[in-house]
Amino acid sequence: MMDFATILQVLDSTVRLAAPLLLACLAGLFSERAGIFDIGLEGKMLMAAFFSAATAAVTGSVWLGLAAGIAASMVLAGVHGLASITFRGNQLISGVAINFLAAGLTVVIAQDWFAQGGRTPSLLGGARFEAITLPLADTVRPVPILGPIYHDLISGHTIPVYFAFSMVPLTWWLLYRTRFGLRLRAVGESPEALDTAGVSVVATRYAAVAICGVLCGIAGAYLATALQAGFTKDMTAGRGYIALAALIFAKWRSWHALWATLLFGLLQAIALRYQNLQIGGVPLPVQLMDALPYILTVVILAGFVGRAIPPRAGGEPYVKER
Amino acid sequence: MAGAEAPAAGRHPDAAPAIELRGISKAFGTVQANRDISLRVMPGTIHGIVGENGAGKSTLMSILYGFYKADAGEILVGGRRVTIPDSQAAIRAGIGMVFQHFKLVEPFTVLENVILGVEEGRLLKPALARARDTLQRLARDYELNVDPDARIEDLGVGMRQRVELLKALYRQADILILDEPTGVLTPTEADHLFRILKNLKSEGKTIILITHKLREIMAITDTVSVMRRGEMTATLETARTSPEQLAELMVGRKVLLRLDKKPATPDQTILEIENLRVTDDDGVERLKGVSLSVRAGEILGIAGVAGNGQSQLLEVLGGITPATGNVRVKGAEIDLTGRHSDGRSRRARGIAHVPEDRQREGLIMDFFAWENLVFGYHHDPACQRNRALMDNAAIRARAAEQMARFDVRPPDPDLAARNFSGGNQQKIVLAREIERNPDLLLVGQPTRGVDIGAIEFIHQRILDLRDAGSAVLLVSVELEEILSLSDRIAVMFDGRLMGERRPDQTDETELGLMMTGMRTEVA
Amino acid sequence: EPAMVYDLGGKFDKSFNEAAFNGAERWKAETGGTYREIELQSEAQREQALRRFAEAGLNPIVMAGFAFGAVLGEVAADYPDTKFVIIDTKVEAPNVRAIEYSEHQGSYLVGMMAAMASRTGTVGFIGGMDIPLIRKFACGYAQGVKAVNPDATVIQNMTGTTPAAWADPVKGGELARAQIAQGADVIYAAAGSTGVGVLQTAADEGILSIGVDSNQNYLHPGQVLTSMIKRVDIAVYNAFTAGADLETGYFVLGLADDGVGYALDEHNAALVTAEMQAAVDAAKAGIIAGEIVVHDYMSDNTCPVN
Amino acid sequence: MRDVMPRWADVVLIPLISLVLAFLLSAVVIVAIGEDPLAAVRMMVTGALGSTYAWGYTLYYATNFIFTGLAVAVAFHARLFNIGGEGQATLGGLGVALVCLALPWPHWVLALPAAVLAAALFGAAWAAIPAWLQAKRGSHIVITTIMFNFIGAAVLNYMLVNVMRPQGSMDPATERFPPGTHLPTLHDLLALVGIPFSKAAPANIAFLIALAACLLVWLLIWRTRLGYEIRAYGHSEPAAIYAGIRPVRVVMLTMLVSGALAGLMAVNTVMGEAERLVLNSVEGAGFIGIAVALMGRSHPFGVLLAAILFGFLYQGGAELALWTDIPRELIVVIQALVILFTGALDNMVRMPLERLFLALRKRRT
Ligand SMILES: Nc1ncnc2c1ncn2[C@@H]1O[C@H](COP(=O)(O)OP(=O)(O)OP(=O)(O)O)[C@@H](O)[C@H]1O
Ligand SMILES: Nc1ncnc2c1ncn2[C@@H]1O[C@H](COP(=O)(O)OP(=O)(O)OP(=O)(O)O)[C@@H](O)[C@H]1O
Ligand SMILES: [Mg+2]
Ligand SMILES: [Mg+2]
Repeated sequence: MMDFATILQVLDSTVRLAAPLLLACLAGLFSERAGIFDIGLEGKMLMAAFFSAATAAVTGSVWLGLAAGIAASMVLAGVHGLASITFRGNQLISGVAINFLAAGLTVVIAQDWFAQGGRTPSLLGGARFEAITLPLADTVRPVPILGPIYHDLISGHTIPVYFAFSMVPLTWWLLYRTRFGLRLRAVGESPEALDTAGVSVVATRYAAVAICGVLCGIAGAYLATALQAGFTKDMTAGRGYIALAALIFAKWRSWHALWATLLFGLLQAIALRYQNLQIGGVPLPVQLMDALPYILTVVILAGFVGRAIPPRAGGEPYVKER
Repeated sequence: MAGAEAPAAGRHPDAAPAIELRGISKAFGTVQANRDISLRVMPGTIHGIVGENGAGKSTLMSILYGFYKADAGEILVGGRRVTIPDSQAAIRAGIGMVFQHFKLVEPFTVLENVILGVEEGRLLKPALARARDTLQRLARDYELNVDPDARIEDLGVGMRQRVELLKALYRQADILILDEPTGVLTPTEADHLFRILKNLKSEGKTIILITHKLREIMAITDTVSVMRRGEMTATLETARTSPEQLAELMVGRKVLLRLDKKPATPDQTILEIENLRVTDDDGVERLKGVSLSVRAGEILGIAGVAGNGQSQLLEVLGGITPATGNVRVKGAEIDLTGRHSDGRSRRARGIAHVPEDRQREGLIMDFFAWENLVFGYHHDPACQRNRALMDNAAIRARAAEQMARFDVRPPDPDLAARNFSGGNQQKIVLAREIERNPDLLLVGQPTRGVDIGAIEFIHQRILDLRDAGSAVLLVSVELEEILSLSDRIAVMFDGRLMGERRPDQTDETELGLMMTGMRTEVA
Repeated sequence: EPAMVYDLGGKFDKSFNEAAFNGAERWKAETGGTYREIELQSEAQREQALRRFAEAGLNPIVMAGFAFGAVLGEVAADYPDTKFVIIDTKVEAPNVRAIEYSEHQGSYLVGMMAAMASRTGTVGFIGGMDIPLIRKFACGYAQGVKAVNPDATVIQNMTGTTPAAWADPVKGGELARAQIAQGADVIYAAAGSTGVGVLQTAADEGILSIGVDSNQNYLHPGQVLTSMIKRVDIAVYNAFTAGADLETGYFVLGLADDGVGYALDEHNAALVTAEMQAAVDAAKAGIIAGEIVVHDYMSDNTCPVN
Repeated sequence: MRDVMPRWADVVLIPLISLVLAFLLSAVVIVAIGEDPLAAVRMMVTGALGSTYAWGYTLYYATNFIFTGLAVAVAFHARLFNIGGEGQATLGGLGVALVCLALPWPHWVLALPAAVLAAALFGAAWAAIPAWLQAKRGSHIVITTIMFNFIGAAVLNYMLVNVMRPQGSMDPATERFPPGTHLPTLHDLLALVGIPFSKAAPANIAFLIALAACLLVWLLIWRTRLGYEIRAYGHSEPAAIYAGIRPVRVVMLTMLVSGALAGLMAVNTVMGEAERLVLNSVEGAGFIGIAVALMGRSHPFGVLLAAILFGFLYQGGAELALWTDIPRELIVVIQALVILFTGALDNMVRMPLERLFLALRKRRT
């Protein structure tokens, strides 16, 4: 069975794999809490992954790459906002379109710029986020149990990982302790209440969609410049959808989002490592592990584990005049 | 046409009007909701606005509150021209509005709803504390007690309306607009509201009150405006007008208050209801043991303030809502919960249903008229060409005939329902339900928002059906309608029947009292 | 005009497909000729791609990857005048040239080098799709390791069960981390572009890695011990050069034919000691001479060591 | 009150303008990557329509898109957004493969009905759980069908790797189906009436099944009681309940039909073309169905036209990728733009047009 070091290893990789899910999940949280459903998380991440990698590859600076990734993701967020806020279109269809747009455009542009079959060149040195060692990590390492936890699990990740996890309390604080959060939640539950209170529904929703864009941008940049060293076709590999699943799992709450994405990250970490997992002598096919996040989400949706109630005005464009 | 000059009333006859509207127009697509409307309301008065459904009352007030933008016209507040591009501007101008459909965030607490939009600062904490204090003061001053930490979703309609009022007062509104505030209130709640309004008026606040109830207009307003089809037809001093005059102005011609009808000749019992109970999704019991019966050839009218269970009664009988208790039609037990508790089974048992909300339930607005004329009856053998396919040609042909018989204008079966006016939409529904010669006809609000010509036609058709030997169960919030159509009247209050009267042995006053829950079982 | 069909990893996988691409490019550069190519997007396109090229009159048509085996049987029969070259599996048809490599031999050599370079006595292997072909790499590698250090531990992982396993660098990186945690200090990746992630992680974590198919030493100079090269490029180059007169049949290329080998260049010169090189060259000679027999996993689907 | 716009504007003009916008933007992309859009169009036309071989591929793809487009369209009528065509078609493929491999079929005439049945059943089954969850539990069908796409992919993966892969094969695919299941291609069919048609193109008898499906769906939606109920439910659930239409029944039946249609796609790809089951034989057709249904305004005839358009784009795009430096993903971009403009940005075209028609009407009266 697994020893302590192995468990740490698996958890360590859980943290790495959960980070993009968490960022995307929180991105979705902002958008959906404001009443804009977003199945385009995947596309935004992908677009950000490409532009961050491309920019980092060309400039050699990961920070410029990050900025480009965020910008690219924001452009798609803008399209989604235009379709679902300004033109009051179908948010789901817009999300589908954005996912396709990203899947297609990234490869087309990558091929045009780099002619490497839809990849960017590999990123080296300053073009990537390096793992950072937290203070005292090496000093406390010999301490039993806690030392390795601090050194192996908590220390030694890249900046976006720490950012992702710090976004959890920040999101909670923003939503529940600030004026902006109050308005954002209000617009997702009852836009007409916000409107008649004299606050612009359109502006509030655009703000939420923009935050969603920023977070997806960071998630995508993390994939291409930290988790991997460069962009490859379809590199998000369904993470946007898993994040969406996690969002439902989390019932649109920030702390729950943390646990949900950690759980899904753990499932991924286990599925990555153990092609043939045995539980009590029963072999678990790796395909089951792969599908588990989706199966769990369906179970949640079925209401067998407490019901997930989405924001009331979610998915509906705010139409004052027919 | 321009509104008539509002006669001076209130405490400051010389002051500038609190509100003045000049030439306001507003169109929604092809609908002209407001046409060149002018209105003046003096400070410290209560001004009523009446008009039929869809006359444009809410639209006009929403423009004043910055919810909609007018296509043309200008607004003066306290004599100064203002532009009100959004509700923020209206709030700044001292205008507050309680909407017909509340604008509250249900999962939020009362406090959160109150501060929304006026948080004064980026963080919520100070605003919440301040609002808590202010609410305490307002509660004291105006008898507006609400638990500031209660969630809206846990509050009843009366409470929700208080929250809306508190919102407006918290924003220090000097001009308060209330759009049909009493439609959802119990009579006690309504009385309470009027006390508050008088209180506010005495403090110099200006109030605009939209209502359908002429009684309320007469009781509380100083001046009143009448709207019809998007236009302002008159503005009058309440003291110098009468309900009859207002009604005439509303519909544009003399209103017949009583129908000519032959006396009923009731026959065998068609509908028997025993101990009917319904609990809604929120666990609230809406019907608390209702028993009644209707015989062939008679109309039983159910009177009551909206929200006292009449709608549920119709829905249970129409197969929409499951219930417990016993219902028999022509002696046969009706399934209230199981496999046969749906509209289709009810129709098969000879029950026809004209629903209260024709646009939401009675019609598919995007279907053609001919498709709507078989809606609910599309399983009838007459509609089928063979086992698999429907006979659309036959349905269309029959629809054209029915539309002609019911004077639907235009009589074009290939027009989508949404393209007919409200009255003609209602005629389509009635044609569909009445032409089947049902044993029992359920009718909810048959003439809501329907013009007077159509009202007479519809009433006549319902009487014809009665005379042909059908049983009719009529639910309406219009007492006049109940009084003129019914052969017997039952009053409903809080999910129970308060008693029965014959129309010729009662009047609006007595019925009104019964509707407020007062037992007047003296007879 | 010849044509090249790459498998799902894409022609820039820095590994197997890229080797084929390099061969085609070399032919183009040397002869000035032109060729057509296509990268598959999904399994379903295999047959369409082959037929499209055959319809267009391209000849010969070279395809990189065992997965073409099943469809080539059908397609080849429909276009008897077109010559087809398939790499990594055996297809018997009069107009098909099928080429397989003795990867176990090359893997044996790099296994020896891994064992000699390892300080912990634990080395790793990360394969792509879990199929006998990749187990053949693993088995040869393990035999090489054990030949140098019978007590060494060889940790083996496969990345997946479908072709997606060839293109999952994240998974490669995570598996590499797992192996490093278990003490591996040299990791051999035989996993297409998944291996790029393995090599990247190994470089990040400061251990050695071994590339595959193409010479991958340059990816992380000084941190890739060597690469087990499989001369797919030569196969493609030769096929293109021969053109329509291509000799058909079944060929197995091993150490003796320089079909497989290990890479030594300026990027890893500092890592490969003279002693190491001597031992490996001796083993190579031994294998060619038949004195050392490296077991081929695919001959009986078992491996004597692991 | 009348509609602001005449019907033809809604049905023809708006989709057309949207399409033109999508294509213009695609042309911009082509120019941006330094290619000539006109040359690209020319190549696409010859590549997709210039020979019977080209037509054979165009129609082959169109067949897929007809099935998935109808699947999405039928669900749209009940206001259900079935985004799970991908998974349903995947499972349909599994059904076809199981049937084709289960028995030594003597002739395709026998095998085809069985395969059609299996494809429809498996596709419907994969739609059933999301449908049930939507109908009974109110779980949003979009999310559940997305989840079922992934679960379906995992199921297929498991079946091909662990169960159906023939002994000794390294390829996660089934063995070839026996000759008794091989469907006649358009080449074979047209030869009967003496029309020469490319032998190499994969268009097969499934195309005729797709045409029949268009007709049947049209009958279902506009001529049967169920179709009437589906449309009524799609327009207004409260009205449907009032009329005695049971939402659970409508949602279930609609999604079963929708899933079955998506599943039928496998008859074309798995049985008609590949003649074995491979991973990812759906190749995104489930998603293209969304674009097809949107463009075709959920009408079977519109779906047919849109499917042929997408078949053209698909085959033309493949040709572009083959002979130019324009990558095949350009088609994905075009597809995305079509979905964006005809679906999500519908109002962008509609609102100015409505204003235009309103002004015209005012002028006339
Ligand atoms: N948001 C809107 N979009 C389109 N049309 C509208 C909108 N709001 C109102 N209308 C139309 O404008 C007209 C006036 O409606 P309004 O709500 O102002 O009437 P009202 O007098 O308040 O009626 P009621 O007594 O039913 O509240 C109606 O025909 C209505 O259908
Ligand atoms: N207990 C009941 N309450 C209300 N409606 C009922 C009840 N039992 C039957 N019905 C409805 O009355 C109609 C006639 O009933 P009956 O059982 O005689 O019909 P049927 O021809 O047998 O139809 P079915 O095959 O649906 O049972 C049917 O539409 C049925 O749905
Ligand atoms: Mg109103
Ligand atoms: Mg029966």
